[in-house]
Amino acid sequence: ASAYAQDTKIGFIVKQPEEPWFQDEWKFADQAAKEKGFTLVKIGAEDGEKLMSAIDNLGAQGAQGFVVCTPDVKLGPGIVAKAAANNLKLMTVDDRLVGADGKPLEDVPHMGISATKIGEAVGQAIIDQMKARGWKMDEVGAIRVSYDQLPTAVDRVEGAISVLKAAGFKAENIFDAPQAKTDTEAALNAATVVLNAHADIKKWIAFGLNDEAVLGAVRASESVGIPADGMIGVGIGGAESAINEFKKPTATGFVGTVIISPKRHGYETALNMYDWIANNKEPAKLTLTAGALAKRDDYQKVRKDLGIE
Amino acid sequence: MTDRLKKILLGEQGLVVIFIVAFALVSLLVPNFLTDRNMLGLLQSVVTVGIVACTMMFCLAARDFDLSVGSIVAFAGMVAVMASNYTGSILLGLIAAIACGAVVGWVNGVVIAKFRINALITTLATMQIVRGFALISSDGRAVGINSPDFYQLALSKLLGIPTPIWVLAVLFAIFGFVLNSTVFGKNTLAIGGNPEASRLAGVNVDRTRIWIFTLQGVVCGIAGILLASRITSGQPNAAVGLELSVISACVLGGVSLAGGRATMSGVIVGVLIMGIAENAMNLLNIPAFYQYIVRGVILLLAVLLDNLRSSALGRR
Amino acid sequence: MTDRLKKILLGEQGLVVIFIVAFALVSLLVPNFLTDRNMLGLLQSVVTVGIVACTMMFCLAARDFDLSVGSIVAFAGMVAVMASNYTGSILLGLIAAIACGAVVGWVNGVVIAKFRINALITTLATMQIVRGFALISSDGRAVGINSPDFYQLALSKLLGIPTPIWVLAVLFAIFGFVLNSTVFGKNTLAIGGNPEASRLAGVNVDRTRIWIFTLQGVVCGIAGILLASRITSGQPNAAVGLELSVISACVLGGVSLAGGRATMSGVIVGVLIMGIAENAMNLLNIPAFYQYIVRGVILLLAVLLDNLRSSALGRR
Amino acid sequence: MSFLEFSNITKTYPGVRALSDVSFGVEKGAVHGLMGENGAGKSTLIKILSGDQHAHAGAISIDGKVQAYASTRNAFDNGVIVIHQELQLVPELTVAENLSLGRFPASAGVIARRRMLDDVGAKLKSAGIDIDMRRKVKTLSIGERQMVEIAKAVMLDARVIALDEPTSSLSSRESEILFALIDRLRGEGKVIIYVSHRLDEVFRLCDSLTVLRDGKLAAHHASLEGVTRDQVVAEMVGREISDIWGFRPRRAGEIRLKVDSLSGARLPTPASFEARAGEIVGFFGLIGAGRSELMRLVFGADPRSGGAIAVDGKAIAAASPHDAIRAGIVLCSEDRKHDGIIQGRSIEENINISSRRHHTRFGVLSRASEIATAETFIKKLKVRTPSRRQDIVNLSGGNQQKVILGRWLSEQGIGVLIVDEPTRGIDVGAKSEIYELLYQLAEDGMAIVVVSSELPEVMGICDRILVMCGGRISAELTRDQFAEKAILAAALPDKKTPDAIAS
Ligand SMILES: Nc1ncnc2c1ncn2[C@@H]1O[C@H](COP(=O)(O)OP(=O)(O)OP(=O)(O)O)[C@@H](O)[C@H]1O
Ligand SMILES: Nc1ncnc2c1ncn2[C@@H]1O[C@H](COP(=O)(O)OP(=O)(O)OP(=O)(O)O)[C@@H](O)[C@H]1O
Ligand SMILES: [Mg+2]
Ligand SMILES: [Mg+2]
Repeated sequence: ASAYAQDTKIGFIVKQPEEPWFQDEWKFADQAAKEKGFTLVKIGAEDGEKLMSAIDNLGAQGAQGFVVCTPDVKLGPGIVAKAAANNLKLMTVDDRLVGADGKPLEDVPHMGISATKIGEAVGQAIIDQMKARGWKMDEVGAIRVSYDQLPTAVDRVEGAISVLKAAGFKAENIFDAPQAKTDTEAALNAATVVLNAHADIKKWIAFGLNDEAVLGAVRASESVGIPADGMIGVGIGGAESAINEFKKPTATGFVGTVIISPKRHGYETALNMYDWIANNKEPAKLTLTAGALAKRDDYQKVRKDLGIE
Repeated sequence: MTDRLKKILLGEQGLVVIFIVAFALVSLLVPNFLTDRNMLGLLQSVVTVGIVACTMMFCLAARDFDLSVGSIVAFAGMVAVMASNYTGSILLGLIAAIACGAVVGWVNGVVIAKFRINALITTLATMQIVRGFALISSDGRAVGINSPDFYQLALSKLLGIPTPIWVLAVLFAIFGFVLNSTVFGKNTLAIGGNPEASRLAGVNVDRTRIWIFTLQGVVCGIAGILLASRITSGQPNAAVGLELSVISACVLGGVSLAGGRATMSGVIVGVLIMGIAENAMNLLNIPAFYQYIVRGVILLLAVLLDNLRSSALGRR
Repeated sequence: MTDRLKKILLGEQGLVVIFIVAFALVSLLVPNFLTDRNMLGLLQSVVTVGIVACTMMFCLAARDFDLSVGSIVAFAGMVAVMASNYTGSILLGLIAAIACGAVVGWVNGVVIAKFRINALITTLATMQIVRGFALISSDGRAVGINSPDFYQLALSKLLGIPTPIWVLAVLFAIFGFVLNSTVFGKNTLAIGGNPEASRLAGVNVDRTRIWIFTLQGVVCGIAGILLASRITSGQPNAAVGLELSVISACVLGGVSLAGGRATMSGVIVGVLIMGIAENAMNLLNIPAFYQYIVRGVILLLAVLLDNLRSSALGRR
Repeated sequence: MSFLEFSNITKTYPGVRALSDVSFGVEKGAVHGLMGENGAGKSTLIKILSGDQHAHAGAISIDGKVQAYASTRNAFDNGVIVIHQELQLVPELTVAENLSLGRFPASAGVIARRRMLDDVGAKLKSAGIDIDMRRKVKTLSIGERQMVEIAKAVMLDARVIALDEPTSSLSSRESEILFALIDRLRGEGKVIIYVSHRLDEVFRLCDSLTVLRDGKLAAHHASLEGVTRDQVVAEMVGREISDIWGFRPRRAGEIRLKVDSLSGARLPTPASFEARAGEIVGFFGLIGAGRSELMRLVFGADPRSGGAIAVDGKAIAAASPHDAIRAGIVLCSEDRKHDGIIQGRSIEENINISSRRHHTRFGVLSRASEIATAETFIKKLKVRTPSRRQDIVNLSGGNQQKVILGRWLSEQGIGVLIVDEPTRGIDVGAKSEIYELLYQLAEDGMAIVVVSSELPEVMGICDRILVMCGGRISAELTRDQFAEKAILAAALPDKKTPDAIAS
């Protein structure tokens, strides 16, 4: 680590500090910090206001730049302005900033994967599984565990639905199960209602915002006595919630999860930011990562490939 | 209307009557509502709120307030899972969870009763602290359950009815009895109705309040265990915002925040109203955003109806 | 300690003194804390809470309760942005936002004062309903601001101090004056102290309460506008949970939930304590999970300290 | 060494020395009177006896054993019962539950309801109090509540019973029940401490008497042989008061208040009366006669179901106290604690809350006049307090009453002043000053209505007395017709027609 590194300070702001995903991003960012010997300041900012304060706060502690996963992409212009005001270098991760017009802010370096893309991956995984089980599409019901308050959530489920429809899944067989909160219990309650309302349907698929949401649907299917082979749930995230499910002695309706690598998102962004500050090497404007599907049998391998654990 | 009907409507149980009418209406108007599957689903969905409401009722009746319930439920769930994974004995896990709940509740009680710190602030603080513990204990991650028997707590059935619902029913019965027929219950109401008078009458106000909060903790522990078993894992961010649902269920059920007034039947009705609202809205699949509005309107209507009732009754 | 010091500490302003001491300590111990940049950042971060606390103080002082503030702030922000985008005139946008706030507040007031519906339930209901409106109005998405001048509301400075901070200061001054030196303020405190007696003393209780909630709405409108301008967009799910921060800031500041006791200086201190806690924790780079615990502990300590003070003072 | 011995009791509150070095003793089977001006320290002494407050110095000993109570609880256990000056009841609980609170008959924590009801029923019966013990306390009238409070005295077998102004809200009939009870307890050899401002009661009941002044022992009479009332008054007030009523003939002017067949929820039978300028009209009746109800209707405190009210010939809506006050009617209500004092606020604010509207500009207060008004009435009414900023709940009962009176006496442009039990809990000295104030107001042309359960009071100060009974006005007597018999007869439910009395 160069002498300069000692007083290099980089902020890493995330929108949901409690979420394992962001915990991992932070963990890998720390790894980069350790290697290069700069200080990493981790701040959680659940909403726009907290985010603005966080940026001021970074400026105040004399950081030179920060990586951010914003609570809302529409904050774009505000974030850019704040960063400039505090003359901090700015990079975004996971969610890409957009301007008032809704177009992405091209000149802010970004690394991530679009919510829609992840959703599509989920949809594809479900289709494949249905084929594998030899299900007929029109005897299958779909639970859309939705949390429409959160734009990312909408994009993800819509992504999945688009693929399903493309594959010929009937729109009227997709039932909405709005969760009041983003935890498993809420999803469980919402999904239970759907299942009971359509007792005639015996085969179900489920997708949602994240692993917790899909798990709720799977639990619901179990509670109303639908066997594991009558349920196909594919989640997003691939953290403990999913792993616990895979670890269970017997297979459940939770067949897989789309894992995104927190390693690249955490480690590389932090590293890029450091190079930018220390060696004035500006990162690529846009780096798109891909999600990988992990199943009960191959999840350890997938995680290794992605450099997690 | 005839005087007898009037009498029933305006009597102690008027709320219940109104509820039954409402229930009948929903059953008629909402398709797939009145199926036994859906009824069981409905009941299971109110287990957590219902269980915690039992003791929250005492808390409010004694003019206190508890915001920490959500965190305690989550924490207890984590403990239950981690402890039974660690010891390999589910029983020990359950005991540990309930013990943790009791300790947190007891701390709440002592701080509030002995140090005379406002209940809202105290429980707001413990709410944060306990949530912190829950997150730290597992580094913010969900914890899986090793022994499948643990799931059975929630999945097992008795006479075709899942265990959690039985637990809920039993707790309703117990706390209804405690409120009306025991010294503890009456003292609680007295403390809420007139703390000064209760103190002068020799009621041990502090001890009673500490007990109330400890019980609340225990009950949250039970709720946490059942929740963990239902979602087959301990999740540190479970039951966020539970406190508000529980408190509004109680107030819906005619529990006065000014203390001194509470009935178990009322609280049960309050809990069910909330559950039915959620259930029916999803059955009618009302879009998420409109659900907010419906929820709010239902809350208002329910209380408004009850007020009309009681003002017709002539009480302020 | 000398009697004079004692006198100051135990006097009305004791809380302020304690705060100053605490502030001095933080400044010494936390690096980068006492820099003008950080001070400005700190103040900006408490603008929303501070502004809303002004009227929440009245609400609590009159033994009422308002949970809907968060939703109103978000909704007003949306309205401000959408209206000014639509009309092309920022001024109209601002007026629309404040008007919406006022209407919601007024509705709260009327329902609570006239229909005698419990304030907690009423505002819990409007909290949901208004949040619903906010989400519906933009289909749950944030709305960008067309005219850059809108940002200037938050970015512009006067004597090197950003406008929002000035607004906050002015509101503090106004409501401090209203509380102590106007009939409205005194009536508010009287209602909190004993509603029935106030009514019999000729205070128009209902009208006063309706006014309080309407003002609360207006103030939330202002907060919403500044927030929207600060985050350069209207966000339907902004300011979630604001109500709790505001209420606890007030209670920290010695406002009694039992009504009848409130001071502006206290509330200001309460707001600042909360802001400083957050700020310092981030400066010290405390891990997210531990922040929960620290936050909780600080809350408790602050109130505990104040209680020791006042019990030393002999008041119960 | 007496059975109950107070020795060198001293107690101070911030800014106030409530008791300083008070010592006296009381024998078994004696009723001991405790008198003194408002704020003299009577209730404080009682509170210390009950273990509610703790003395800074001195000791209490019973039967030679020094008592040190951690809580009111262990005062009970040592056989000490205290009936406090302020009602201490739980509105939402029934009479029976209130009387058993703190010592419910129970097995394994479960209340033995039957046993409770039987026990309470028996005790109430023996005490000669008949109130339905299943009624919730919130449905009782003030007077009825006071009786429930008193019933606590017999709920457990005590050695020492202290009653703090038990009769202040009782009318003669209930008082008689109480006195009979006290005589019985005396007979059972209990020690009874009896606090009151009513001399005739004290002289009728008490065997011995202690007078406090400014927290110091002013006089102690081991027996009342040869002690005169004037002497006691002098010991209390520090000066002679020849005639506390000090009645002065006035001449009534034209009608100011005209109430025409007014009725409301709790006052079904329409009531009509009028009050003239410069006239003091008295309303007498037993508890539950409906006097307070009637006045609350006039003041718009309760919704009226029928009838009309006119002030100076102008009909007024009086839909709320707010309107009534602006129409020139004010009511000082009987329930000081619930309807009067504004807890947590200073004396100054409690006085100014209504009258301040005359001194405000654009809703902004005028500090100067607020302070002036407060200081004036604190002086006029001799409110005993360290400062006008004192929280009203820290005042003694009587002093609180004075502050509430101050609130209404400080009003301006008022035509009709209604006072419900105005001198409840107020000492003799202050009483005569308050009467004097009322006279002045009357002479300035105000119409004054005095509701009182104290017959001597109404007879002493009124020009005209209206008697109520069972929610109806049963008789009207002018000063020359005043006669205890006639008035009481009209007040009692079973009686001959009003005119018979009038003639
Ligand atoms: N909690 C308190 N804080 C401060 N001062 C108090 C408090 N309680 C009583 N005092 C003061 O102590 C003095 C004695 O009060 P106390 O109630 O004993 O008078 P009292 O003799 O009962 O008068 P009254 O006849 O009006 O009931 C009064 O001056 C009162 O202001
Ligand atoms: N809060 C209440 N709820 C129900 N009934 C009440 C209430 N207050 C009074 N009453 C009833 O109304 C009647 C009138 O009571 P009130 O006290 O006004 O009579 P009063 O003549 O003023 O006697 P006093 O003022 O001496 O108690 C009584 O029968 C009483 O029981
Ligand atoms: Mg007294
Ligand atoms: Mg009366």
